[in-house]
Amino acid sequence: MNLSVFKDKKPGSFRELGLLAFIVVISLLVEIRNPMFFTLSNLEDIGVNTAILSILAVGMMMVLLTAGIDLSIGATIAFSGMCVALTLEAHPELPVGVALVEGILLGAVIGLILGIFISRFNILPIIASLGMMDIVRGFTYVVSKSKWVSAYQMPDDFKNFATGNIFGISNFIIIAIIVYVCFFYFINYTKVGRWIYAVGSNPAAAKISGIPKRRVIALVYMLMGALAGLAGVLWVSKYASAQGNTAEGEEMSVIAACVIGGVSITGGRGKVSGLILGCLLFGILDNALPLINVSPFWQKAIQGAVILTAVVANAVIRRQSDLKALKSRKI
Amino acid sequence: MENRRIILEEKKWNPRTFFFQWEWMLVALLLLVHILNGIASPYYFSVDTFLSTPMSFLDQAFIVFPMMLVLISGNGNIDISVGSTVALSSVIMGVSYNHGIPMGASIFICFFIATLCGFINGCILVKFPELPAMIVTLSTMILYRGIAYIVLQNQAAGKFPSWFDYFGWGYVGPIPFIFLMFIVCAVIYGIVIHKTAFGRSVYAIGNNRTAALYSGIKTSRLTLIIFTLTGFMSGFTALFLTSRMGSTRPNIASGYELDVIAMAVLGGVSTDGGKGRIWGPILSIFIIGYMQYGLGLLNQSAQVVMIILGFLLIGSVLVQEIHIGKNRVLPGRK
Amino acid sequence: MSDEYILELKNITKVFPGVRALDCVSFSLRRGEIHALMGENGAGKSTFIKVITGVHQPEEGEILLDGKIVHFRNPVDAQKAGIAAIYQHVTCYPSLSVAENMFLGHELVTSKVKRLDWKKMYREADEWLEKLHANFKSDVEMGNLSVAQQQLVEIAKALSMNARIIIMDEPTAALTEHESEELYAITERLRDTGHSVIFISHRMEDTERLAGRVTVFRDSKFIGVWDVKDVTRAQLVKAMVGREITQMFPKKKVNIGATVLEISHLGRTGYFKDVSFSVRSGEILALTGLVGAGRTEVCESIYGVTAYDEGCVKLNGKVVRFNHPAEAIAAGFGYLPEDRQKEGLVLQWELSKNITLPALQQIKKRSGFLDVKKENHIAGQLCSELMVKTPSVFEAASLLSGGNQQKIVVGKLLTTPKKILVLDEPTKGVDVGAKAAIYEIIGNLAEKGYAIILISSEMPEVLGISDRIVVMKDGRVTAEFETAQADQNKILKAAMIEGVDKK
Amino acid sequence: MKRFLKSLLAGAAVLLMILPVSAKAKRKDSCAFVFKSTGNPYGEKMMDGFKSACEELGYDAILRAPEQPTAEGQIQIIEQLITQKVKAICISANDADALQPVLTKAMKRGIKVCAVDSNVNAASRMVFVNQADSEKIGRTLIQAAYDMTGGGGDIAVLSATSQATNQNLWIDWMKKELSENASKYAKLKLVKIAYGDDLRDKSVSETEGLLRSFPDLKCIIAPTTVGIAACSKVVADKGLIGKVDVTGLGLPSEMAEAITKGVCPYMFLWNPIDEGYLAGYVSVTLAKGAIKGEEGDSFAAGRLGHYNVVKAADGGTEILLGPPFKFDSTNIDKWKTVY
Repeated sequence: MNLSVFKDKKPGSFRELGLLAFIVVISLLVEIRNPMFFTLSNLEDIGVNTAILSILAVGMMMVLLTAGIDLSIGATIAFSGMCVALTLEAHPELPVGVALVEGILLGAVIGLILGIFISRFNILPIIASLGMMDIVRGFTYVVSKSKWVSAYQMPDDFKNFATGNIFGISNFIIIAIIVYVCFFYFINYTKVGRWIYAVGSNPAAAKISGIPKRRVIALVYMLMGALAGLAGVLWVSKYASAQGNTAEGEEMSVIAACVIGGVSITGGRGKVSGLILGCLLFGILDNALPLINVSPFWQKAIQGAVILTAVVANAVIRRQSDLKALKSRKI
Repeated sequence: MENRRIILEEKKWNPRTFFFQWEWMLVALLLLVHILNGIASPYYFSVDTFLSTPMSFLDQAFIVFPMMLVLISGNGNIDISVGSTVALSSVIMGVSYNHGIPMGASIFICFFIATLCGFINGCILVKFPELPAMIVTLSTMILYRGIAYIVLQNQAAGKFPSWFDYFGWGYVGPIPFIFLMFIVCAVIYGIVIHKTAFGRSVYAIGNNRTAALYSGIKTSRLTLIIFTLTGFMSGFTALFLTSRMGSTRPNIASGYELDVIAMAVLGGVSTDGGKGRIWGPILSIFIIGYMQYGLGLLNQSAQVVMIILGFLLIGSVLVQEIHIGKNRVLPGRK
Repeated sequence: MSDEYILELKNITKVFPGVRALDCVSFSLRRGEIHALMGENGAGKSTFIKVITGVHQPEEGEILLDGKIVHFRNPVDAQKAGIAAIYQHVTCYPSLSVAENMFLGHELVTSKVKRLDWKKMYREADEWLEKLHANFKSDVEMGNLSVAQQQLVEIAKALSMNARIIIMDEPTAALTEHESEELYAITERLRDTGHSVIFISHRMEDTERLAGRVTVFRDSKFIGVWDVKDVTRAQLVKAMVGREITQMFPKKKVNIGATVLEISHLGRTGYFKDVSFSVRSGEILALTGLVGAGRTEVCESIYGVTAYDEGCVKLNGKVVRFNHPAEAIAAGFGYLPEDRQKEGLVLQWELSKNITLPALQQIKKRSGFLDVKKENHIAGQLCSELMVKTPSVFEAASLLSGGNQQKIVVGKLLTTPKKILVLDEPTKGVDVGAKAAIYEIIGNLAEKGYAIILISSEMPEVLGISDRIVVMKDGRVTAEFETAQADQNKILKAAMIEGVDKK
Repeated sequence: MKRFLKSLLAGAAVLLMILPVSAKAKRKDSCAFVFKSTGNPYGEKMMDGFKSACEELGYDAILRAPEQPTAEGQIQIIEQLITQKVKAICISANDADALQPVLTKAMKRGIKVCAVDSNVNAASRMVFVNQADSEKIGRTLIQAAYDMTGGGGDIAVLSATSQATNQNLWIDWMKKELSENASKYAKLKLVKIAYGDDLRDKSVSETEGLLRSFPDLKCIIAPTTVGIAACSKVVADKGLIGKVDVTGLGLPSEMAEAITKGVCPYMFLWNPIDEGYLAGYVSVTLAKGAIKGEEGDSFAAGRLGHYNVVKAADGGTEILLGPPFKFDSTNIDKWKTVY
């Protein structure tokens, strides 16, 4: 994260190495079962399929850093996606850029409302976002009148956007990279970015150092919403279809990815570098399980097991390094 | 010297503190729901409404009580694996019956599995107190559901003996059996939460874990018990739900966790611990249940119901915020 | 007039719901002076600082900066005005690196694009730490540092803000003599470069060594201001305490019995090592040393809150090991935690519930129900025994004053039969009156034959009521005296220099 | 006390959001249609058909669906319908057996029960309106695959959830078809059955998995609207048009693109509007008592003409809508706007 990542071997970097090793091992196992795994095109598939998840993960990480949580993103994705699809159906001439902007704005508004509920009225994040989830999801059905928007009702350049690429790199991957670069900068090289950590790390102290806690929190949820909105647009363009039940339960996968990536749900801890690995592991799981054709009925269990192991292993490693730190203290 | 005498040991009944409780708000809400429904739908006020309707939403309610304990115990404790626990235990019950194990034994197995699931959650949390319950139960949620799929694959288990239907559909006199069981559980939990050392300790660790620890409250043991209890009660839900459906599949009871949490929260149980009384959740169970039912009678589409529930949830918490926020105990003497 | 003073506070009153934290106090700070602000814990010093730094806004009175009236709406205003404070309870961000902590709120940005300049920050941070002779780098996680080190960071932070007025709230409390010397030097350097320093402390040494003038608060009132050179210790102490210390400690003569608790070679990785001492019934053993010397940690692991991994504990000659406070309590071991609000009380609860919390088993009927009548009665009894000022046992604990809260926590110890009591800083932040009361209680307890371990950093207290004194430093026992043979200097020496600085 | 009132007001405010919802309840006789879940265009179309049928016969149509495709949700809805004393309930079930108790309860209360599209077991219905003979669907799809692959090659099935009643039934028939005419399908190899859970993302990654792990896959059969759409999207994006063919059951609107592109030479579906329409007629005629849902009953179903109740495979009775309709590039443009 800050320079210390590259400098000293703090627990964080330990764990990331561990996670990396874990990923490598899994990949190798898969490769043995099915040599198609390490083909360029397959890796690109992983990238493309993970892009949306990882974009969301960035937002969720910031939310978790403030010791919050956002369960409403799945609904937000569906809502913004649906609205964009409807707009494009009505005005096919609109360029893709407009669609993206519309989606992001919609998401941001929803996020902001949620953020205000949480920061101004001190409603616990989990509850506020739970309610928000129902509301937004409900409105998605309302605006779409429970219809779908299908491929043929969308302009081609919008659909091609998902499949298109620049210098052979899929647009999705590029967008994901852009998002990551921006937020890496934002989180590490701007004051507000650091304040997010401060707020999560020690809210009381934040008061004394004069950090605008409430604004930071509201902002975080707004950004989360915006990213969810973006994800919504990408989602629709990728699957060329907008449904009311789009991305149901996505929030859980995102949170899980963050946690595997070492973001502490109690706030203050978490690095972009870890996040990427977390998402990668998730993407690989999704992609590999069908590849090595395990019985479809085993997939869920395997996923759960992997997450659990990752989380527990994470804790164990942390303990080890803490112990080392104590031993090093001279008495 | 003189203050030896003036220290009161008898609590006087104080109308302000008595009426100034969230529960009254819920009572009002419940009445309002009934009234609105009554106005809106001619069919509403009928025997069915008050006797057999609860059958259709009480199955989840059994988990609300232990979930209440979990939330009260604070420290970010929450259990979102209950839905999967229900599914797993129900599936295993079905399978074992279809493999010739007598129904009674299968029911026992059901409860055993459910309790085991909860116990596992508890153990992990006690062994790794630094892991937030949210995460642990999130992963076990996926895991348990996954196991259920492994066990039953794309099949359904069922063809239970006819007496098994009694749990979900039977009546004791005019009252549904499930309703009766619910009342029994409510009473038991009411006593446990408010009248016993156990309940007191749970509030203690929810309000101030460290202080409780220094006072010799076995925090980790409590955590274990509470989560195990949650598993056990999920067994009830599994039992009644399965009986109502007459068969079971790995995908039943999906999303129950959030419904249950919503009920608890509407009932004034705070997810950050230490707050909440038994009456709140009981009332909110019926508020949500009857509201859905009423809207159903008006043939409102599911999405409208969703939206209203969402507003109700946020709204109620908002009101609690005003409510409590305004007369929070001030630090220092007046 | 006003140009002589850089900062003036006139008739400041600050009221918290229930308590008058500051009662019409005045204070004036000359340019380039080091001004000591003295007073016992709870005298209102900390609140006073928070008023100056804009964390609290006073109800009455005015603040003049350079002779002009100013209003600090929040800490940022104060920082802008060039006021920096080092708080007593370190306010750090455990999961952030030292440099981040230092520069939080006044981050350095690159000239062109306004992005945070980590290189620069880490470099400067390291430089400051260098100047303070810190033994750690600026990229370690704050959470991994000891209290003393964290305090250093706080100081470095204040310096890095190069403020005109620097307020230090008990900065030396957790520093070794060596480090203190360093700090003195720095402080003087600051003064010479035209900074003004408010130096809060209740250690005479600091004042005599550093300050030009000294202001004394007592019970949140302004007592007086003197030039250090023409005031004696005795006068200051009298000003601070309000009467001669000796009267504070009504030491009863109690006949000391057999050894109850014996600790031998206790050790816990990273916290303390090879700690041995013993307490006899009726004896008050003072366990003293600097903050973070490991006194609390030792007692906690005896009590079963944390686990020790070497050595053994003997209770009445039998080796015991408590894995959980519950076991310790059952064995007649009582613990009065240091932070009564965090570790002692459930603030939102009624007194009765609080008092009976450790004794739930006793107020349980055979039916398993709680006997509320009995509970309230027990509570009532103890409240009057300990002379708690409260109308009823149903008051929320948060509504009591510090002293009375402390009495309640003591009460919790007495609900179950005890042999040994550990009292961790029992008079911390308690007003003078209550202090005397608490000392009396402790005396009575000893008389009743309790073996008492008193953890305390306040010399007068230690010397006043203990029978024996064990001094700890950096997790080891460095000295043990019979109180009769001990005096302030011996103890301080043992607490600071013994086993010479490894730093 | 003032605060208390204030909070009470706030509480009232919350409830005001509920008020506008309450509408006037209807008094006319009504038939109810319960679909699997909300927001599914296929279901919406069936509802349209059902509605128009009921109106033609002077009945009110109540159209319901749970928010999630679960049996629990449908049970609650049916309970509510029973209280409303509807004349007939027509259900498209999320679970064949789970609804038995509640449906039998309904029938005890004199409510006529029929199933449509997705069946319930024989004991819990009076008659099943069968959109198309499951056997025929299963066999036709295999034959389709046969002629797309040119008689040989790997084929795979991408189904909905592993719990979906009709999908599982159809897949069974596919297997039967394969085994019964082993000689004919000697070269046709069913390599895997994957489940996309009717989720876009899962269907996509499952399809990708299929394409990777079975490089010489010739044809994918997706008997589910979401699956087939997602599946053909992948095939098209991967530029495998012509190498891998997709067929199955899909909505013309969703599949229009794929069919014109040639990803999917042709696919099948019945007309959900007609299906709903027929279901409506059956419900009303049951309600009127004109038929009992016993074998040999016959009745007129408005614009669809005459229908007979016949024996169903599961021992109950059913009414066959007719052969599934074949969509290909020639007729797709006509239909894509219809449903």
